[in-house]
Amino acid sequence: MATSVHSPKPEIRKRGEQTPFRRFVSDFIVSRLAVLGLFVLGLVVLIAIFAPLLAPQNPYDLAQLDILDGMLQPGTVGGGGYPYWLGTDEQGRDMLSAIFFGLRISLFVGLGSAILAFVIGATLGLTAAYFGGKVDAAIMRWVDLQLSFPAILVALLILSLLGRGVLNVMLALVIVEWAYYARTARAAALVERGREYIEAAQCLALPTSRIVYRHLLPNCLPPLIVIGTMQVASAIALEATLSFLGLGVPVTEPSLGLLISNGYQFMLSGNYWVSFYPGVALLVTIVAINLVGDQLRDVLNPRLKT
Amino acid sequence: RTQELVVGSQGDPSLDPHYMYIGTNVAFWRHIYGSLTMHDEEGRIGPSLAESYKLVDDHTWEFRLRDDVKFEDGSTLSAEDVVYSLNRVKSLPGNPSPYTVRLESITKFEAVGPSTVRITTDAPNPYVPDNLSQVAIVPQKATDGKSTGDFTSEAGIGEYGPYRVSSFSPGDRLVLERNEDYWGEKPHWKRVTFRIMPNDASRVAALLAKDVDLIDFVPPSDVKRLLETPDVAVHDGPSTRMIVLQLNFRDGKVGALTDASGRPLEQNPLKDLRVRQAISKAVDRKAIVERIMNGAADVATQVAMPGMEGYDSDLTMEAADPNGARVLLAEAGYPEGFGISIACSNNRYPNDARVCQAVGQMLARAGLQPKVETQPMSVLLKAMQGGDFGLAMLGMGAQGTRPQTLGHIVHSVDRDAGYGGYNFGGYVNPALDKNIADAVVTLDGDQRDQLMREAVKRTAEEVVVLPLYFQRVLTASRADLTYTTDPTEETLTWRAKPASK
Amino acid sequence: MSHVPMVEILNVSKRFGKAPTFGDRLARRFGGYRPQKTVHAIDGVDLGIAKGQILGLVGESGCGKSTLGRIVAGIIPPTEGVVRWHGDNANRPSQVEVRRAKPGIQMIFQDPMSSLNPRMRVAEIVGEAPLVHGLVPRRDINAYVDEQLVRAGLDPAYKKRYPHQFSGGQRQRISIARALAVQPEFLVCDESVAALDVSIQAQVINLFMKLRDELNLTYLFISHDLGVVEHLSDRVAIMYLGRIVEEAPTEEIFAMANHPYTQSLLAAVPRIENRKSSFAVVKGEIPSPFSPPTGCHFHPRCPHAFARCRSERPAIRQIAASHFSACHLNDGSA
Amino acid sequence: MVSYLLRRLPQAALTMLVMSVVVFVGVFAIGNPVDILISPQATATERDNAIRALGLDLPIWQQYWSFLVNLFQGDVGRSFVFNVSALHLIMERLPATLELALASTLLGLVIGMPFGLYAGLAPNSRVSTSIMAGSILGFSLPSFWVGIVMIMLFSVHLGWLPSGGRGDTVYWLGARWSFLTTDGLAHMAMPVLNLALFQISMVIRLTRAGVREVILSDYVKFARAKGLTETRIILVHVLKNILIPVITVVGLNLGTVIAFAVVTETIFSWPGMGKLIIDSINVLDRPVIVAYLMLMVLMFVVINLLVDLAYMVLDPRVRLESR
Amino acid sequence: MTIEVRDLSTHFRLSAGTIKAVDGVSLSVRRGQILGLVGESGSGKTVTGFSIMRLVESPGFIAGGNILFQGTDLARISEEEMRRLRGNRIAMIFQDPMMTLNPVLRIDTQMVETIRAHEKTSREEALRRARDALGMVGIPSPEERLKAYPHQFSGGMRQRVAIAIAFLHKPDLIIADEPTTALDVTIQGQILAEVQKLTSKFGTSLIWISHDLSVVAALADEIAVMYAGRLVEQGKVGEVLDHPLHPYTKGLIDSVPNRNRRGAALNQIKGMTPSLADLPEGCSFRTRCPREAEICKQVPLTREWLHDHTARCHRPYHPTEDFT
Ligand SMILES: Nc1ncnc2c1ncn2[C@@H]1O[C@H](COP(=O)(O)OP(=O)(O)OP(=O)(O)O)[C@@H](O)[C@H]1O
Ligand SMILES: Nc1ncnc2c1ncn2[C@@H]1O[C@H](COP(=O)(O)OP(=O)(O)OP(=O)(O)O)[C@@H](O)[C@H]1O
Ligand SMILES: [Mg+2]
Ligand SMILES: [Mg+2]
Repeated sequence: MATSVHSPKPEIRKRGEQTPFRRFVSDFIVSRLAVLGLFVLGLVVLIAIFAPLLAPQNPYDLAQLDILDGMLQPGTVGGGGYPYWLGTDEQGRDMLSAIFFGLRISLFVGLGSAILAFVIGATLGLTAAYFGGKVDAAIMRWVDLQLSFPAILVALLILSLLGRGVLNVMLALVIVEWAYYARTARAAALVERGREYIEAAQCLALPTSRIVYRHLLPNCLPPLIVIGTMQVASAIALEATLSFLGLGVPVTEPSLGLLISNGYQFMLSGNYWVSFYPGVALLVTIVAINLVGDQLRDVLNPRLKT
Repeated sequence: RTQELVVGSQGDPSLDPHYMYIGTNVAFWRHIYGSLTMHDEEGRIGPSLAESYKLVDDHTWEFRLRDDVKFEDGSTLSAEDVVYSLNRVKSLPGNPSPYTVRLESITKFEAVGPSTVRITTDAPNPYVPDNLSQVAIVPQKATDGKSTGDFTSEAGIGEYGPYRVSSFSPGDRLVLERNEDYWGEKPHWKRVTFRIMPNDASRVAALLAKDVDLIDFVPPSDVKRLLETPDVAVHDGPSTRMIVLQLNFRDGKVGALTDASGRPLEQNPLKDLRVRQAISKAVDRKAIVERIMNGAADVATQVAMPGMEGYDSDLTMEAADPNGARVLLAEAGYPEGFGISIACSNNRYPNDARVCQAVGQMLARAGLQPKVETQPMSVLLKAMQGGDFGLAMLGMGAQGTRPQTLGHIVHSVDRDAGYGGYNFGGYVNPALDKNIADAVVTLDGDQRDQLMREAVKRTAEEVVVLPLYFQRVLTASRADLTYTTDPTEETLTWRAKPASK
Repeated sequence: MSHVPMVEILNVSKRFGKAPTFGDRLARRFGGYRPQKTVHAIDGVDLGIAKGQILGLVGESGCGKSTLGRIVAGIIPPTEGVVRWHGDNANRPSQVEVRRAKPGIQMIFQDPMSSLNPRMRVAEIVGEAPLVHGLVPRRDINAYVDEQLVRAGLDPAYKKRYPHQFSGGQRQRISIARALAVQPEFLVCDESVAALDVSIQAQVINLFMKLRDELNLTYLFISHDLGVVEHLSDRVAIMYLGRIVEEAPTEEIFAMANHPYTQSLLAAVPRIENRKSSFAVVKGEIPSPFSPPTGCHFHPRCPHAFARCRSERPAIRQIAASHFSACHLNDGSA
Repeated sequence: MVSYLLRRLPQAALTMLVMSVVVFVGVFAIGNPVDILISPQATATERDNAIRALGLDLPIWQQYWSFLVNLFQGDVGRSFVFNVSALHLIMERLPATLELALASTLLGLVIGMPFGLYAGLAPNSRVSTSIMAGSILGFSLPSFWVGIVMIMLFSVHLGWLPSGGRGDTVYWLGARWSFLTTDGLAHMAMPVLNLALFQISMVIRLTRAGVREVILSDYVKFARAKGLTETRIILVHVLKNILIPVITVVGLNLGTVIAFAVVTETIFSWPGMGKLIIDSINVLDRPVIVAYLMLMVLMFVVINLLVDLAYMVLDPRVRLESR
Repeated sequence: MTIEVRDLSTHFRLSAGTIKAVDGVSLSVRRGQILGLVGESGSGKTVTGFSIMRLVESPGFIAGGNILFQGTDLARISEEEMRRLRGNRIAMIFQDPMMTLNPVLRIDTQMVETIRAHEKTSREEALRRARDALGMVGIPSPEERLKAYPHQFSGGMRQRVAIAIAFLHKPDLIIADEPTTALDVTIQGQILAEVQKLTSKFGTSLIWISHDLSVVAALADEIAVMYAGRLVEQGKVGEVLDHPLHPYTKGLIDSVPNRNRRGAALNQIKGMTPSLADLPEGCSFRTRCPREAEICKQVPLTREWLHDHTARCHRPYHPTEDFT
């Protein structure tokens, strides 16, 4: 007797599965806060992209700046004939324009370094966990080494070897940050690789890279996303700290962090706006990134789905 | 508390007075030791441990010591102690920045009596008394055989100056107690605590929070705020430190001088006097002083300031003129300008990076394409040594009354004679060199001043460097204190006194 | 059955435990060393499975069934011994090469949740390997996956779901579908029906039998459910603490079990015919594999144990035509 | 345990060695410390003397070799700037940093865990959302900025806390500690909080994630089925399981806190290692940098070890396996 | 009557719709009796058990019905009152022995806390009782074993600890959710024997959830069969197994391997378990049923076809009908 498995009943099908994307969206919009975060983040990204069109001044063009317009209160009309809504810094840089342009650099540096560090760190961490043994030991000691190496020294080294520039700052941040991802990825992967679905994948003779990236990686993602959203924030903050220590992006092309650390020195002298508004912009950006990241993590985790 | 003064201090002291020659260290050892000579509030050199000194012949100085300088063990200062101290300066091991630069041209020092020291130089040296004001004299008995580390771990050895060390925790604080046996005028404060606070904002905050009574090296940007604060007083005075921009004179292609597309120019445009004049014209020193330095600086008209050797009151600094600069550039064959990098430190002088940017603005307005590069001093120095700059910022102090820019930047590199130590641009002008070298061996004051003035003038005409401004020494304190600043930037606590009501 | 064995396991052993590291060796030199714990998960096992045959492997939890299954499936290499495949003397490494081309041996795992990637949808879980191995063109994959799911008794409407959205039995069917999707010739079924309900179990067992008939599939069928093994297998091997203690054709095992362990196992099986019965109890816990008993592993629980059982490992020997057993009791009659 | 140690030690030593090579070459690449320190009017002889005095005249590999030789005699070198043993210099400032780092970690746990627990137990409540949003602040604002704002608020405007420095200290166990005096504690308050902000948010997030996972587990359900009170379930069953990842991450982070206390120490004039190392980096005081970094590596290894030990104490499953 | 469940419904509210995991289930267990609850995976056995314990977690909720435990309606009492009953008068044993014990707490902690959650006893007294309880379920040297952690126990021993915990307060009702499914036959035998002994000793009522008919046959007095959230048949074990009324029950019995000829295809129920979200109208077994008729499109009601033997079916096998 043959097994009689009935063909699927058509009525089950026709109720219509949601497309994955629609389901993702509907899961995501459960949190109003996250939607707000996404909206703000979208706005911030748009501002960053279209900064040259939106900003009244090109704050990176020294010829457009005039120190005679320096340190003007928010709202003052300067030599250019347009009002400085958020005031100016000591170089006569329109803070609004500087924030728009600074967002660009900060997002680029923050996201760029986080993504790169993620790719490198996760790959090494997964490799360490998947292969274990000597590979693991070597990678993890390297991680230890990296973690005990102060960011400042890395930045200084890169600065002196490669010179100053946004890309070099990013490089420094990647070098500093990849180890966090590696450590997290390894810890998660060690747990996951003991599970039988990895053995099943091996048994199906799937290529190792596929096992690592398609099977192991997605299951190690939640902690990595947590680290990731935090690292984007801390990359931006670290860039600010490097600027504070004089090792950040070039002064003539300030990022949000550099604006803050530049304005920091005016905090005590009452010219709050030089540091305050960039601080607010940075805060809003990072909060938005994290709200989105938090929700993303929950949505991407099928185990938490109800 | 009336007898106690807490100072928020930028520097972190080395208690060995012969180790690491940096300005802040001198201020610290002045509290606990002494020197043969000492400058007064105007910067004039006079006797101190030496009761008197005189020139015996062109090559010989003689110092007579006071007889009332008492050491801890009851003995008094002798010529042997002085000879010992000067020897110690020369032989202290492992010293990356020795005080020997202050013993320049001295070949011999000997005790010719219990309280007479004779010093011989290999060339006439008018600066000996000046130089010796920077060299500490320590008691031989107490310090012989002690290492630099011992001075720290034993919290001061053989102090006999106005104060003795009570305790020292590196990086945190240095506590001094008044030396009741001090030979000179006793300072007002029984107890002085230096709280070490390298961060500018932290010092200002500490003063505002009334955690300290006095802070040194006030950041210029905070002066306005402090002046507006009722219970705080700001004390400022001139400083001999001048901020200059050094130019690159190297031959051939220089990476930091480029055409519009970023390729190095075949010819170094800075070799053309008109270009240098244009750049100087472009820089609005007044605006920098007012806007960036918040008025806490004086526009430099030349490489010397009033009161210094070689100062020429006839030399003026023309007003900024970007259009005139453009015309000059066009004449020199650069109507579209050229790319020029401005290298500056960002952790060395007050507002260094900001000034640099402002200069960038001004050059841009004159049609150049400046590239402002600010770096920590450690990185900057390497770049400068490699000649990788168009303009580079440096701060130059004075040695007594002698403007250092001439010897260090304008004079061509002569390592053996100690000239041109910062001449990274490779400027060479034999006539000027001779001018400078002649001046420093001229014992007669007027004649020396004349020679110096010539050098200063030539430097200005040739636009060898771009003098920007002289810094001011900024100190702030509780409102009920008076303080007289020192042009050498030393923080000397006995200059702080309760204001008389 | 006298086929050439499709898979032959010769004197295979598997030990778990770390190889001593540099530090351990150093430590040993200074006397600070603790003996490393090793588990003899498999201890000198010989087995042969002929093409189209179903070998049932029965034993208690932790006795090494899954480990043996993994070795056969090529997921882990044996510490000692060889696994011969199609009579080739091919050992593992080259075997891996063979499997690269086509994953001919598939394993269906014990834990239905852990063996499914929780972040993949069913369609992907089942469809991934056939696509990677080029068994099905991309445009046909949907229909192919549906077919596999239906064959395993699952509604294809479920294929957009994640494993956690299924019950245990459904999950097991997903893994069966996944294994069958790569068209293997040999299936290692590790407790594949243990987690299923009786009605589904019947379907799956029927499915296995149908597949054997249609595709001439060969099975290593691991189970502790003697009822299922009895129904399905051609031969049965009984395992206790890493060793095969008895192996015989199915009828013979159930009719005339030789080894005392097999006998007590058979006695403990609940049968639907026995109502409100009291249970025959084999005394004692299963010993820890870290410190297995000396001699015959079963002797602490064996009602017939005598002195020799405590000291000497009984060899497995033939006691009847194609009936093998490892018990000292047989020596008297042999 | 012994074998574990013996296994880790050679690795640690190797890491330290690699570190020292990297630093040697790195600092060499940045520049020559003498050029930064020496007065410009120094003559060539003086400059050469200084360079020779610091041993910088030798080729880099020879400098490294003599460093190694000295290292095996227990000497990591003398600071160029202070002319005392670099190790001594660091050790002198280690307690200040250590007490800052430990206090902030403790604060992170004490504040972070309750908030995290709450946020995990009632994930959708308004308060939890606020906690989570608030925790973002902890790592999104640069700490120097937060530091100066704190000083302005608590020292300048309110006058509650001293603006910087270590305050009174007490000598104990061969080092001076601030936390044993009230004045010292007042001085510690702001730097500790400044440093703890990041930790607090991290602990909140970790705890919340842990709670949400553990709360779904069978053993928590079983605990409910046993009729335990919710309080006991949370404080014993849930908390003890969460403690494992939290301690691991917080422990590993301790090293990072120590290594990155630089900024906080600068702002609050805290005489710790961070300030020393940043100054040393600024003047390229290589012996101090090398000694500091090697010490950091060692510390990371030790912290890893302690974390592993803590792990063993907290998680009995690990305990058995490693024995 | 120890427990009487009337018309219990437990639903899960999901984004896709509401799932009726338990739909109008009524059952009752007398003192000292054992009820076997069988049914296939996903039929709602566990949810029924959790509903009685009031441990259904969001998004699930008890949608209706009464759970009368010794006269009190558990569905109506406060959470605190329920907590005092749990582990005390009603206990539960979970399916997976590996997951039910907290891995980081020692066995003694986990036992003592159960005792002290319901009784004011000294720690020593509680420890003594815990030790006795371990001894009772046949764990050798219980004194030392108390100090162990769960991972140091084998699965069978862990399940015995769980059983010991369940019996600590000599409860009136124990719900055992497939407690031997993860274990071996020999260990399963031991545990079944243990449970049998204890229930008869304490007069405990037992709801034994399983999908293994053979186990239930050997253990239970009564049997209740679930299908898709509904109870389809209930009666004495012998009655139901020998004379099943519901076609589903019969299908189940027929598919047990050793009731079939070896090697032949097993009798099986056609089709597959439907998703609870997509049940056919009327009788949910209708589409798989060999006896389907037009009437089955109406929801059948539970009816006592024979003495003490009920079924929810329009067209049950009549006991007189012959079947093989
Ligand atoms: N990767 C491993 N590392 C260490 N020990 C292992 C490993 N895998 C299995 N073991 C041990 O080997 C022994 C046999 O395990 P195996 O999983 O093969 O048993 P099993 O017969 O399949 O048991 P079950 O019926 O519970 O599945 C066990 O004692 C187990 O602890
Ligand atoms: N947390 C939950 N969320 C959504 N649906 C659930 C949840 N728990 C149970 N269900 C649904 O309730 C139904 C009944 O589940 P239950 O666990 O009671 O089945 P069971 O009879 O115990 O099955 P098994 O034999 O597999 O344990 C299932 O269809 C399941 O999908
Ligand atoms: Mg197994
Ligand atoms: Mg269940």
